Amino acid sequence: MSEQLLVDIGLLTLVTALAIAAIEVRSLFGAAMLAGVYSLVMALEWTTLHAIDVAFTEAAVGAGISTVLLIGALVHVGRDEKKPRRRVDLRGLVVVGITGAFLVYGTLDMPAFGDPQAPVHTHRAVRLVEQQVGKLPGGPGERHAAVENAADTAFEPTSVVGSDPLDLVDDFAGHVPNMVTSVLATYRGYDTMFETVVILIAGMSMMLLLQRRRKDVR
Amino acid sequence: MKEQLVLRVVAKCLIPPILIFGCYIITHGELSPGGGFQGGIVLASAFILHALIHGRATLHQAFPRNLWATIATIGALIFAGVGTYSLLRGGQFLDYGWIVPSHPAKGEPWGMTLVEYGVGLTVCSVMVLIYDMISEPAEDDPTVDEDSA
Amino acid sequence: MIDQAPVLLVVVPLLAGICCLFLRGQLLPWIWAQITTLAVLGIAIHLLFRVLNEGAVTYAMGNWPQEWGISYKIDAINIFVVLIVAFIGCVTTCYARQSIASEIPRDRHHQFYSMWLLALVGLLGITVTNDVFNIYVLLEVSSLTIYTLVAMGKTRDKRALTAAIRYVIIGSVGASFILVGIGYLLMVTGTLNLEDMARAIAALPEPERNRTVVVAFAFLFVGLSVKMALWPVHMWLPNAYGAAPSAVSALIAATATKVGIYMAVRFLFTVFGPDFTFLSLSTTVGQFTFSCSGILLTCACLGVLVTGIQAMQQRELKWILAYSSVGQIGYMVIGLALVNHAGLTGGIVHLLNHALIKGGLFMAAGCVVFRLGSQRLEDLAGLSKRMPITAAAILVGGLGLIGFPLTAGFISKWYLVSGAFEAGLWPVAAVLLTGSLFALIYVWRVVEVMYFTAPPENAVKVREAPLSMLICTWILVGGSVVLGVFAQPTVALAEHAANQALTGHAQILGLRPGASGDDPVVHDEVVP
Amino acid sequence: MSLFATHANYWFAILIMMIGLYGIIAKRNLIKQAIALGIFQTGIFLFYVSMAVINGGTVPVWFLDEAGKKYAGPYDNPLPHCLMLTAIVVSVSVFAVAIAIIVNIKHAYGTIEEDEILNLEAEAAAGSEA
Repeated sequence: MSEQLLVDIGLLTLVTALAIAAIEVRSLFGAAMLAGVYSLVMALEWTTLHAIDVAFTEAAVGAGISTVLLIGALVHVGRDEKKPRRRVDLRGLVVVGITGAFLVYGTLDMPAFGDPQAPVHTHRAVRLVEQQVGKLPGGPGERHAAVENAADTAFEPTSVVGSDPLDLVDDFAGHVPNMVTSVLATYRGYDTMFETVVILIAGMSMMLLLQRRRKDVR
Repeated sequence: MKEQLVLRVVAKCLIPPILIFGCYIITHGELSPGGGFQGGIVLASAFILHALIHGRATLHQAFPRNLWATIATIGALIFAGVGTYSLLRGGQFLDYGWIVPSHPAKGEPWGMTLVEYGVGLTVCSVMVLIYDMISEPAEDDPTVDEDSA
Repeated sequence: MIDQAPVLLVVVPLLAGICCLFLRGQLLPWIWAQITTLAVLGIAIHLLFRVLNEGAVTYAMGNWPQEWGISYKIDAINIFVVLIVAFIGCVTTCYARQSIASEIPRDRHHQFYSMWLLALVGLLGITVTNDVFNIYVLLEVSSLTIYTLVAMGKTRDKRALTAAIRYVIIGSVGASFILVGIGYLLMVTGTLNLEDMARAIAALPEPERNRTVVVAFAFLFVGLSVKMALWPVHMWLPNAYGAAPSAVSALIAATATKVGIYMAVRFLFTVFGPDFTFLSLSTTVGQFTFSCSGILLTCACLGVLVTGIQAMQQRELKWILAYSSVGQIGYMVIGLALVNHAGLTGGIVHLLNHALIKGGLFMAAGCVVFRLGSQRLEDLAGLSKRMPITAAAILVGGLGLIGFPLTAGFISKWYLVSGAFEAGLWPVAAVLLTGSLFALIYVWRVVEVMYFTAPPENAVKVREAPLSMLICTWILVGGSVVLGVFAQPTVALAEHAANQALTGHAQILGLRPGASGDDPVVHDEVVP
Repeated sequence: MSLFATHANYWFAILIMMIGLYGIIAKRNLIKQAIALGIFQTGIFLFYVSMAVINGGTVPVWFLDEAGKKYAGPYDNPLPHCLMLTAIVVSVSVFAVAIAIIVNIKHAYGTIEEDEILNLEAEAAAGSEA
């Protein structure tokens, strides 16, 4: 058993315990606090899995904004949950048990954790990591490329060798060391645009649903 | 909470560094972890901290609610606008290369930076709006007057 | 010059929806939304002709090759759905002006129409995209806007709020299931592009024995069922449709679940392929054989019957229509699950026919609510005298629901029944006819109250609904009659789409040549 | 044991998802359901992030090694990280909308317990019939 695995299992046990506590605790205020701590520990786990950007976001969102939201909501709705009729919901346990078992069954054919030969690492991601995808023909660089080299340049990187210390040839005439940003903002920039739109929609929904009406309007 | 001297002093010391840190995260997102989204939340936290300590009315004096809504909209428009710009120049949507057509690979970092700022603006203002809205008293609450609108 | 139409289809309403937040007042946002939806309809028609003439249209975002970036691909299946969404969006926007003015506070209209346009962005975006994760993101764009739009019914009916929160919880669980399915697929294929994924799955040794693929399939299946409100995971639908503002009911009843069905077609037929979905994936336990089409047919048939009975028990017009919607979704799913040309044609053409009929009926119900302020059956007494044009619209739309000859509903049922016989499944055909019988009963309940009951003595005098609302209602209801009489063009389009669905997977794998198969650029072998 | 060592991360992700799903099904309090939905979704994020790990890999940010050259790798896969950034944003948006609706429900019905709301609605339906 590797050290990585031990750390993982330790953190994950903690996360699981926090998740159960956040759901089972009767006081909603306690649940909000536990959910915040849960997010923080989860961010820690993601740091050990090398997902720094995700951890950063989770810490900011889960422990920051979500907690602010929850506490703001508790001012309106009161801080205690009604006493449930039963401690344990059997129907829920059965559904969850079946779903979970099915999901675990699905993992059995997956590549091992951290396997460098997994398709997700070898199929399409290689060029994303190298930042050497290259654009389709028809871009603005076409004219220059056509002058310099009459051959098909579709998959030649459109950049030139830069004078930067890393001395790289990539899609960005230089480099974007944070690969997550490069994937997020360029190759999958279209998704990110809709991510921004989703956030905007959330803000507008809050305004539509919660803003007090001014007295002079109806 | 206006009487809490310690809180006010600490907040006063903290808010400027938080703002600078937020801008740093947005701008530096290509080189190190971070980006528009994370930076936007950090920026928003400065404003939320201010509003928590000095009250929402103080925040509204400097930045009225409609301003936040407008900034959020502008942020999303920046992102969509960068895409549309390349479209208007005759390229594909979101092809940042068209920002510097003579040297397309140099246009990419420009596009990324612009886009990250768009995301940052939207996220920051929406997060402040969310805080603002959730602290809004109920519509039929008679104990509150209309100053916050 | 690159043809930008595919991306404009989504970007025009997106930009317009964002800019709509800058407008103020009541009229201006509506005019803005109306112009936008007209433009979208124009782009959709342009794309239709391009697809008919040239085959599939592709578009690469940011000019990145589609395996790494995000791309659009419009073929015979999605252009059909795009047309439905664009057309219904255009007509409902026209209808919305007076209906919404009476239901939403005056100072929120710019935000409301912004949400409205962004909902269309989500629905159109899901339909044209060729990227799995993009589907998820756009699904959430459309869901979030629709949750909010439904909750805006709170000023008229506070049940809209509980309907909305139930929709949020169930819809998000459904979307999360889809996300799990995408994750499992990404794990074994390493790609997010739909076609690339189809090739990667087919390249696996015995994909139907790969447990990860099977579980991914099941989770996508359940998630999509939630999104298209297949019985028994339709619980979010009736209250959401019933309590939402009238224009919103019409919009989402006619488009949202249709896009859900489209996604199911995309995943079942294009990503996994009809052979995998309907042939390889059956297991025999004891004397029972479980297969995908068996499960789909059982759910759909039970849905048709159960919701037919539930619709008979409802006391409010919009709830009757909502339960009937779940049953009608059952018809479309039966069409998919028959996996033959006639059945699939029937299912696909029913997407359009049901969108027209149900959109028109919800609009007529909205007219009733607009004037009477109520939609309870007993308040509808004598409606034929008080609002004759609206009552006639409900009557004609109801005939379409039953599948009466000369209405569009008849055309789709005809194809579905013949598909069922072709597959040798006479019980399914019997269910289809029983469903029509149930529809006859619940439509009759409404018609009886409207036409054969005298209005109560103390009934308030009401005028006919405003002209703009009536015209839009009759465009849809009349359209369903016109498409019942002159069914040739839509059936031809649906047959085209059914062909594409049945052969598309083989084309992607290169087993079968086709105009709309692979795009000309194949870049796997180039390594820089 | 070997299967545990290679798949434990996935299983923990599934465990967390299921805790969230159980909360959604079992809890009648709407705020609790919203929190549980968040936990369910973080479970999915954990699954994706686990997918991105490569043995011996490092943070997906290019850096210079001792020799002043670009460190050759392996780097962890940035694609799932990027997808999860988007998904986290989506999940917080859903959470915000859910909370907004719940607050509205509290003001309209006076409670956020699902069974009490159902009772109130049943009473309202019965009342309007009489």
